[in-house]
Amino acid sequence: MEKLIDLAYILSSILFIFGIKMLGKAESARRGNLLSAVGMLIAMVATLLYKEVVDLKLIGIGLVVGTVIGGVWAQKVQMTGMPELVALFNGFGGLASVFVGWAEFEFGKQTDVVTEVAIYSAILIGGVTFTGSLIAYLKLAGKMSGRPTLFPAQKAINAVIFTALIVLGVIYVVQGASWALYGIIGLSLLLGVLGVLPIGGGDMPVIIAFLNSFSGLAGAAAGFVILNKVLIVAGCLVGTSGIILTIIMCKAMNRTFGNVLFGGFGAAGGPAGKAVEGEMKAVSVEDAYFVLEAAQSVVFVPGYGMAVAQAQHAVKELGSILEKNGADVRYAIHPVAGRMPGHMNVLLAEADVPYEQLCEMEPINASISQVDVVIVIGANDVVNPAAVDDPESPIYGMPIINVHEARTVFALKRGKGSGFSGLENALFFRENCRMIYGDAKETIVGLVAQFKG
Amino acid sequence: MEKLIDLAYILSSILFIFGIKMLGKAESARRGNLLSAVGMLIAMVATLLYKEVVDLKLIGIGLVVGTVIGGVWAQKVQMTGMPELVALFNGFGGLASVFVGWAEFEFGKQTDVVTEVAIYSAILIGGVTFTGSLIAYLKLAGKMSGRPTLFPAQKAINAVIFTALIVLGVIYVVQGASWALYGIIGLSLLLGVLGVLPIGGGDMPVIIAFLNSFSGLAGAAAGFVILNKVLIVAGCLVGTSGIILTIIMCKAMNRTFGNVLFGGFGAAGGPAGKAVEGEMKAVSVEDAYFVLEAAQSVVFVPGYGMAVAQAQHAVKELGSILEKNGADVRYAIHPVAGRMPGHMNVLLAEADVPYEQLCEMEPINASISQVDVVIVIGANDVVNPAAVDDPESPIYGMPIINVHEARTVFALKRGKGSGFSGLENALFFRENCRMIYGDAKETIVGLVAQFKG
Amino acid sequence: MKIFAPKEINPIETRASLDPAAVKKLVGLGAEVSVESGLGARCGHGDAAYIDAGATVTADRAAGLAAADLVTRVRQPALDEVGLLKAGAIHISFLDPFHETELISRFAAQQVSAISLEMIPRTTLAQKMDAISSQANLAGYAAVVIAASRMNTIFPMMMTPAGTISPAKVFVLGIGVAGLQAIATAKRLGARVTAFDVRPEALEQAESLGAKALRIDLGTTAGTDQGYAKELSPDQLAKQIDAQAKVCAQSDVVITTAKVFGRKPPILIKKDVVASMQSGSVIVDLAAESGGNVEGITPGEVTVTANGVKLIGLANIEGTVAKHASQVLAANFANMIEHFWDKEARTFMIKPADEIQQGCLITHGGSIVHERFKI
Amino acid sequence: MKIFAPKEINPIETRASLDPAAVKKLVGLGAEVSVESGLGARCGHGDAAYIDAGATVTADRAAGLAAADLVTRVRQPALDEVGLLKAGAIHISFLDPFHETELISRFAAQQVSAISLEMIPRTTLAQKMDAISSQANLAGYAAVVIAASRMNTIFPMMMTPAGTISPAKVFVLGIGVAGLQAIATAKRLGARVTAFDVRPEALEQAESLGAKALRIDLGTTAGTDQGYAKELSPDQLAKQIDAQAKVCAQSDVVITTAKVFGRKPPILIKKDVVASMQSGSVIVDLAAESGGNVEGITPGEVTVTANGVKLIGLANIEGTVAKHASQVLAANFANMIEHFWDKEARTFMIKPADEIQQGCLITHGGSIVHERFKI
Amino acid sequence: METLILLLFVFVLAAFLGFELIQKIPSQLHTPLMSGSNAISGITIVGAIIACGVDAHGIGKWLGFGAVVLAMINVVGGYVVTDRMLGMFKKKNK
Amino acid sequence: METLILLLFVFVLAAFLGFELIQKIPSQLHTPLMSGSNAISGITIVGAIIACGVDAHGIGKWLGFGAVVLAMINVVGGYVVTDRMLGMFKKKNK
Ligand SMILES: NC(=O)c1ccc[n+]([C@@H]2O[C@H](COP(=O)([O-])OP(=O)(O)OC[C@H]3O[C@@H](n4cnc5c(N)ncnc54)[C@H](OP(=O)(O)O)[C@@H]3O)[C@@H](O)[C@H]2O)c1
Ligand SMILES: NC(=O)c1ccc[n+]([C@@H]2O[C@H](COP(=O)([O-])OP(=O)(O)OC[C@H]3O[C@@H](n4cnc5c(N)ncnc54)[C@H](OP(=O)(O)O)[C@@H]3O)[C@@H](O)[C@H]2O)c1
Ligand SMILES: NC(=O)c1ccc[n+]([C@@H]2O[C@H](COP(=O)([O-])OP(=O)(O)OC[C@H]3O[C@@H](n4cnc5c(N)ncnc54)[C@H](O)[C@@H]3O)[C@@H](O)[C@H]2O)c1
Ligand SMILES: NC(=O)c1ccc[n+]([C@@H]2O[C@H](COP(=O)([O-])OP(=O)(O)OC[C@H]3O[C@@H](n4cnc5c(N)ncnc54)[C@H](O)[C@@H]3O)[C@@H](O)[C@H]2O)c1
Repeated sequence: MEKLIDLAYILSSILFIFGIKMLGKAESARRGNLLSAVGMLIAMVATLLYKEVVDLKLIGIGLVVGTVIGGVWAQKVQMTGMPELVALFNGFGGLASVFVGWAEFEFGKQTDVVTEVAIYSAILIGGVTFTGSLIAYLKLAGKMSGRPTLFPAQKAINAVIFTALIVLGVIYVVQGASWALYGIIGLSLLLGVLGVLPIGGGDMPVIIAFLNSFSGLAGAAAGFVILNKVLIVAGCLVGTSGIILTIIMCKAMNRTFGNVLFGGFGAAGGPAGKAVEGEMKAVSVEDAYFVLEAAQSVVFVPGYGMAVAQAQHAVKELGSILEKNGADVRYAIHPVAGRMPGHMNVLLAEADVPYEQLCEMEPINASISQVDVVIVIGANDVVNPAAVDDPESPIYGMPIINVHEARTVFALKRGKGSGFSGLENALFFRENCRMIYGDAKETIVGLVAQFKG
Repeated sequence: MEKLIDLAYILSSILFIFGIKMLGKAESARRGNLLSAVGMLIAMVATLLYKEVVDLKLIGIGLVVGTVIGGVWAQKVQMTGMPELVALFNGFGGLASVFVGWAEFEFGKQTDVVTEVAIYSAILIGGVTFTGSLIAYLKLAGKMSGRPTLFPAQKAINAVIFTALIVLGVIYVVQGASWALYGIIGLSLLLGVLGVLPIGGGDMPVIIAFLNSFSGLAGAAAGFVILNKVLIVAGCLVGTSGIILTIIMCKAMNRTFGNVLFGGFGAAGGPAGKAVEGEMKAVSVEDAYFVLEAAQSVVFVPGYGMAVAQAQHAVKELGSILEKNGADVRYAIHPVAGRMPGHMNVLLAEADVPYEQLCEMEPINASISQVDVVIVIGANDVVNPAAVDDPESPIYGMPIINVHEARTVFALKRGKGSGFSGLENALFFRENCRMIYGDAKETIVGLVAQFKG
Repeated sequence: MKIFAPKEINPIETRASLDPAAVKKLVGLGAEVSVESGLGARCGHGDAAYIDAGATVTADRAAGLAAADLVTRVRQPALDEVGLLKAGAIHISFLDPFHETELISRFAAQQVSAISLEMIPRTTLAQKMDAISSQANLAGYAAVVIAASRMNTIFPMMMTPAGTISPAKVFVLGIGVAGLQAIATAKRLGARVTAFDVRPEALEQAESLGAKALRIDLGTTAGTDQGYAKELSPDQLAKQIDAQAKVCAQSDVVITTAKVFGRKPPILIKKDVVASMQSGSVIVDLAAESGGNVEGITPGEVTVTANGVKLIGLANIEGTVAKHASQVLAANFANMIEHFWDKEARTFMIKPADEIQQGCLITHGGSIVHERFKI
Repeated sequence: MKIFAPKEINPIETRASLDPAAVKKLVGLGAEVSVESGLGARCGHGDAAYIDAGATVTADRAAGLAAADLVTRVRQPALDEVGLLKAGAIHISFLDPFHETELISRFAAQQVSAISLEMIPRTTLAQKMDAISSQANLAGYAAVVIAASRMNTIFPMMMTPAGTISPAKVFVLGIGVAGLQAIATAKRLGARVTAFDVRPEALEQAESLGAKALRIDLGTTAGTDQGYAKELSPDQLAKQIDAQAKVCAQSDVVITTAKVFGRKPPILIKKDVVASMQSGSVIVDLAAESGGNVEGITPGEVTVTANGVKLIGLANIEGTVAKHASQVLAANFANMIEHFWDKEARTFMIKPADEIQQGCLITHGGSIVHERFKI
Repeated sequence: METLILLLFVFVLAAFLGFELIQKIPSQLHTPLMSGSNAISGITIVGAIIACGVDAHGIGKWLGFGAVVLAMINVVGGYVVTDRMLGMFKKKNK
Repeated sequence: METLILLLFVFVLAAFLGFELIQKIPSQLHTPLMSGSNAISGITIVGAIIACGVDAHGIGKWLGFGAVVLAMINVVGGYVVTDRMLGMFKKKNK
């Protein structure tokens, strides 16, 4: 029987592996989800066969109650309410891990260090997951303000809690003291609340992904508590794939994870920072990909650099891919871009960019603040905000394409070279602008590759 | 101590994982190899620490002897002799697995079924690996004819051996009879010889990759014999990644694995099959990629279908990628390709294909038999061999681009549509021609994506 | 075999039937080639170049014609020159056989084997000698260049500091060989191109060059097995004219190439449509020489209408790029001669049963042998 | 403020200084615009269109000039028309100030503020009014179209059943605005383009359009801060002429645009180089009007040399695309007037200290104010 | 101890596998993937069942019961929500 | 038994990991990758060491010794050859 159970566990692990892999591809995602559900069923049935598991009635009641609540809830929730529901479910998973760890402690069978560390981890991670998810739920559901809630000495308080958790952990593991355990439970719940409160509603999806990864790890920890393989495998899979997913989602928002966690902004969606003079922030092609992939509207602003790099064909291709990806794509041509009148027209016509997608300066400026991403391809002077906001500048008064008003700007250049006018360009120092260094064609080709890879 | 050893094993497994991953990328391959070597060292040292391992002197001698032989051999071999040396080394690894299994049998400690199955597997797989690799070595080193050695009733004999091995295996596992084991040793060695003999020299690299994957599995089996984790992990990693590599290599030769194993051709490198009338063989974009990736010279033959698909930009891009990949790339323009004189010229000029790469029909025909891959993009009549070899054909006498004489032809079409003249095209039924169905642009874009992914 | 290429007598003709490269090829086959002095003068080839290529140059046209076994020409000969040919000689040129019945009879009477370039079948095999295609192709290019040089606006779009110049709108009517090349050339120059043809497959071909196809539902339209269009019914024609009127009115350039094999080209653009076009627009009619697709157009002349539309009815439009036109035409001649060349006898073989000759051999052995022109 | 646009008097001039769109813009600013009757006749705009745009049309040129606060013109006025202007009036046009010293003195004497379009600085800010650029750009396009229409060969490569036509070789000499557009247009038509300029950055610009840059080591060559080239030393010039001779000889089309600001263009193609070119080749000299880059060229005329090379010395080349040329030129005028418009006073502000006016304001308040032309 | 080490092995391999499995994910799949793996993380149900089912009494057992209910909500709800999301997605694409 | 099951777990996970690790390989790397993983397959050395080192006598031990020598040749030779191949590769690329 035991052997059978173990084989079943192997089978369900395999199903989880396939399930996660398939969830990552659009065409197989739904089947992947089904597969992993089957894996779950197998794991559950196998567990019920353990000879130590005797109280089937109680379990049965629990399963039925849980199924009904979860099923009904999931069925009747509105489409728009799904993300917060996922957060809530995730919190329940975390709490379940807390309970499992706590229960094992109460049974008091274990005394070895490893098990105690495992119990500690399960409770700590599970607890944070629970309350953290709860806050995320409340914020997303609009039952709590989505604005980052900042309170004084926030970092200090968190640090104190953190230290306390470590100290209590050591005490618990060494002495097995139950007061320490209760303390751990309480503090980890508190940490979850305090950790998520300062994060804005716009960043909640990332936080949920992160907490989800956490609840996976909590599960794995619980697995070590009861020495259960499938818990370890599945928990660990979720834990690590969740981390990767979290990072991917951060990139898609053009943020770093640290920024999300400790940034304390993101409430309204857009970054609120002041312009940091003196620093041009570079971004990798891969990171740019994630942002573009998520963009709803993209505007290309070609300049002389596109001509030099002969990047027009690649640009056209990227444009087509973005369109297929569902984005609205336009090409904004500044009248003096390039080195001769109509320079950009010649090149884009060669690359077969439809005339309909070419946009003059005025109409594009009217709607630029709604644009998710502007890709500036080797243009410089024609997007220099000094022309509108620096009366000292020799180009002050020249109309430019106001790309600095877009949500995100990627500026493709080889280096720090200036444009025809020889002026510095403040655009590149703006908070919403990221440089992608390198020959424009190489960069665009790289982006195309990202989309196809 | 045991714990330490086990942790060391975990560490070395991790190093192997990274090592293999890094070996797959040009920029990190060398470091990857180093990493996995470090992993190996750690695993060996850890093993020496086992308390059961007492006879360090003998082991020491063995290690030194092996190191000297292997090191010197590897150092002084000529560049050209490396592949066969790898085969030989691989064979030694297989034999070592045989010895390990055999030794365990001689120690006679094990009686449970699992161990016996493991011993059986280790010996069987190891034995086949050993002699198979040896033959591969001899063929590659030119000490044996590279031609496939075919003998009568070959398949029947192999089948008999195979059955015998299974029967003996059952007997051994059930009864533990030593004669059965010796029989297994002998027969597996024989199977290795007979299995590889009929395979041509040109296919040896694939066979070595395959046997390498085998020796990994033999190692994993040996791991089950002595219940050693690192053996299982490393053996299994090599086993499965080797299988994938084998398949990749087959694709790069535009062959299936079964074809390599049982085809009995490949001696001279080129396929020797007769034209199979009546079947057009399709190939996936992915498989085509592997062939293109390995091609030294590629000729595009565009036709009206390229114009319909407006695939010129994509074609140009694929051309550039192939060039960067080291291939010699040309575009052969048939004078009547398309629907107006110069049709292809207009399109390719639009896509900025340099004039130097455009080739007229006569010069390309003079060298077409040296071309690795011809990609026919929506051309049909202009590559119809009936024009040269079917006096009944209405287009008999028209000069065509003799793509059927190239090593491999990929024909890109949407379906079975005929060209302007309405004729069937025998090219598509040739042994060296593979169809890639679908809109030409989609297909080419897909190929580009393969290269970038 | 003696091959002779006389100068063209039609003053608008600038092409030559043979250029030095073709002469070289023919001489290589073993033919004796002689050309009339000044043959290539109007397409950039001096007599010296012909001599270098292996031809003899003679000023005596009559003698040349009389001695020749095979005569190559661009245009049909004057009636009285047929009499100069010797019996059994071969004469290859454009003949306009649908209209030149008199000429054909003369050829037959003179026992000359006359081959009409117009009648070469449009098969894949015959393409190398298909002079209609080789010339139409250049005509399509030239039409666009001429249009561009006669307009007071430019073709490409330009977004400049002094405002945006929008791309020229070009409408190509008739998507045969010439129409396709016109589309390609106009697209290259940056125009927006719309195109229409009665043959549905031609619309796909236009799209394959990046043009927008105008689709008009005319019911069934047919092509011949040669790919030529058949004449539309009057109803269909009216429908077409109606449906395309708006496109014409919005176009800066209209290029018409619509021909119907063996018949007068249909009138596709009536005066009222021309009147609806903007001042400064240009219409180039490639069918002008054989009657024209545009009402009121005069072959060989540029007329400006009251509303400022330029009607360009160029004749011999290929002649504006005479050097290249002669190059490909001469190659057609050489390819044809090579195709039917008997290496042993060093002569051009007349094989009335051959699929290609069946199409283009009009007279032979003293009578009209072509099915269509038999009396 | 009253703005008046007289008809051009030079018979080769087909452009107009204002087109209806520009008139509309000016009226929108609050100006009173009147134009001489027939102003746009040669570039496609009837009087009615101007009236629709808000201008008054007058046949009385002298009255118009006398009443105007601001006069726009394409070319410099006849000397005797300066006297018609009222004191304090503004006059904007091409003036050719390096040569028209007499004219400038008259302007000063008449107390007219004369602005020379040539002298507008080539800064990023001034580009919208930079008429030199807007016109040169169209000239570059027109040069290629004219070359194409005057050749007996075609531009693009074509691999056809009748052999391969190789692409035209085009050499562009001088890669300023016009040269760049010529490169772009020739490339579009399928030519192989080589280009040369003395300014190294111009070579990169040529490459950005797909041309091959000819690199000749001339030692240091300089540009002005405006991006104009400086004159070469006689040594350098000789070296250049020598190094580019071979490219010329192999080219089917040579387009020269080389100018040196404020001086006569250098002679870059001597008779011997012309003599080395193939029959049928074409040279278009965009600098012809101001003296030409090609020896033996006559502005406004097409000459065929003994060896069959066509020398095209078109004058007023922009005038061949007069409608678009007028459109962008008029936009330049309108942009300039708008730039210096005082909304309250509804007048054009003369600000001699402004960076742009400093560059292009020649006379003001009764004297010559421009540094370069002060006497 | 031996078991523990092996579990550690399992842990390490599973971790690597987790990293390798997730490569580039189109943004539309971010939420479903998160939701789907959240459902998998409900695997705690296995621990919960054991905790709840053992032959014991007292608070531990009730904690186990709570864990079963909560984990089951996570599992069932998670899979159902994910499936609904993906279902929508399919329709949109058609 | 428990151990065996765990080993099976390890085996399964390692197998999946093996599949996931190898994705697209440029053809120049086929041979080095093969050679490098051949060196790794010399991990049998671990089994050989144990077989050779145990406190026993007779043929088993000598088989163990043979295994050590052979496996060591595989390991050392494999790594060195691979390294040489990759070294060449580097130089060519420069
Ligand atoms: N349109 C006209 O008629 C005309 C004529 C003459 C002058 N201009 C002037 O030219 C300017 C045009 O503005 P613009 O924004 O188009 O260009 P720009 O201001 O000249 O800037 C071009 C930028 O492209 C980058 N670049 C160059 N090569 C590149 C490559 N291969 N890959 C990626 N980036 C590359 C350069 O930066 P890195 O060096 O760091 O890469 C440079 O900052 C205006 O100032 C205008 O007044 C225009
Ligand atoms: N050059 C000229 O001047 C001229 C003029 C008139 C006629 N022609 C004739 O046209 C023919 C030219 O030969 P060719 O080899 O260029 O073309 P072709 O023989 O007409 O063959 C074109 C092929 O392209 C395929 N195709 C069509 N659309 C496609 C798409 N979107 N993607 C992929 N494949 C596509 C079609 O097969 P599927 O339907 O299966 O996709 C078809 O077999 C000759 O017979 C010639 O005589 C030439
Ligand atoms: N087999 C070959 O290799 C080969 C070679 C050359 C041409 N062709 C084919 O021959 C055909 C005719 O070519 P062509 O250029 O000599 O044709 P053409 O000069 O006889 O006519 C020009 C075009 O006008 C069109 N037309 C006729 N009536 C029209 C109307 N009312 N409205 C609009 N368009 C109208 C015709 O369909 C044709 O496309 C084409 O299909 C071409 O593909 C075949
Ligand atoms: N700042 C702006 O926005 C702006 C606007 C328009 C033009 N410009 C710049 O102004 C500059 C001049 O433009 P232009 O078209 O009026 O120039 P131009 O008409 O004065 O001269 C044409 C070209 O001829 C070249 N030339 C001179 N002597 C030569 C010789 N011996 N051989 C070969 N070439 C020679 C010049 O370098 C120049 O490129 C360019 O650099 C252009 O980029 C700048």
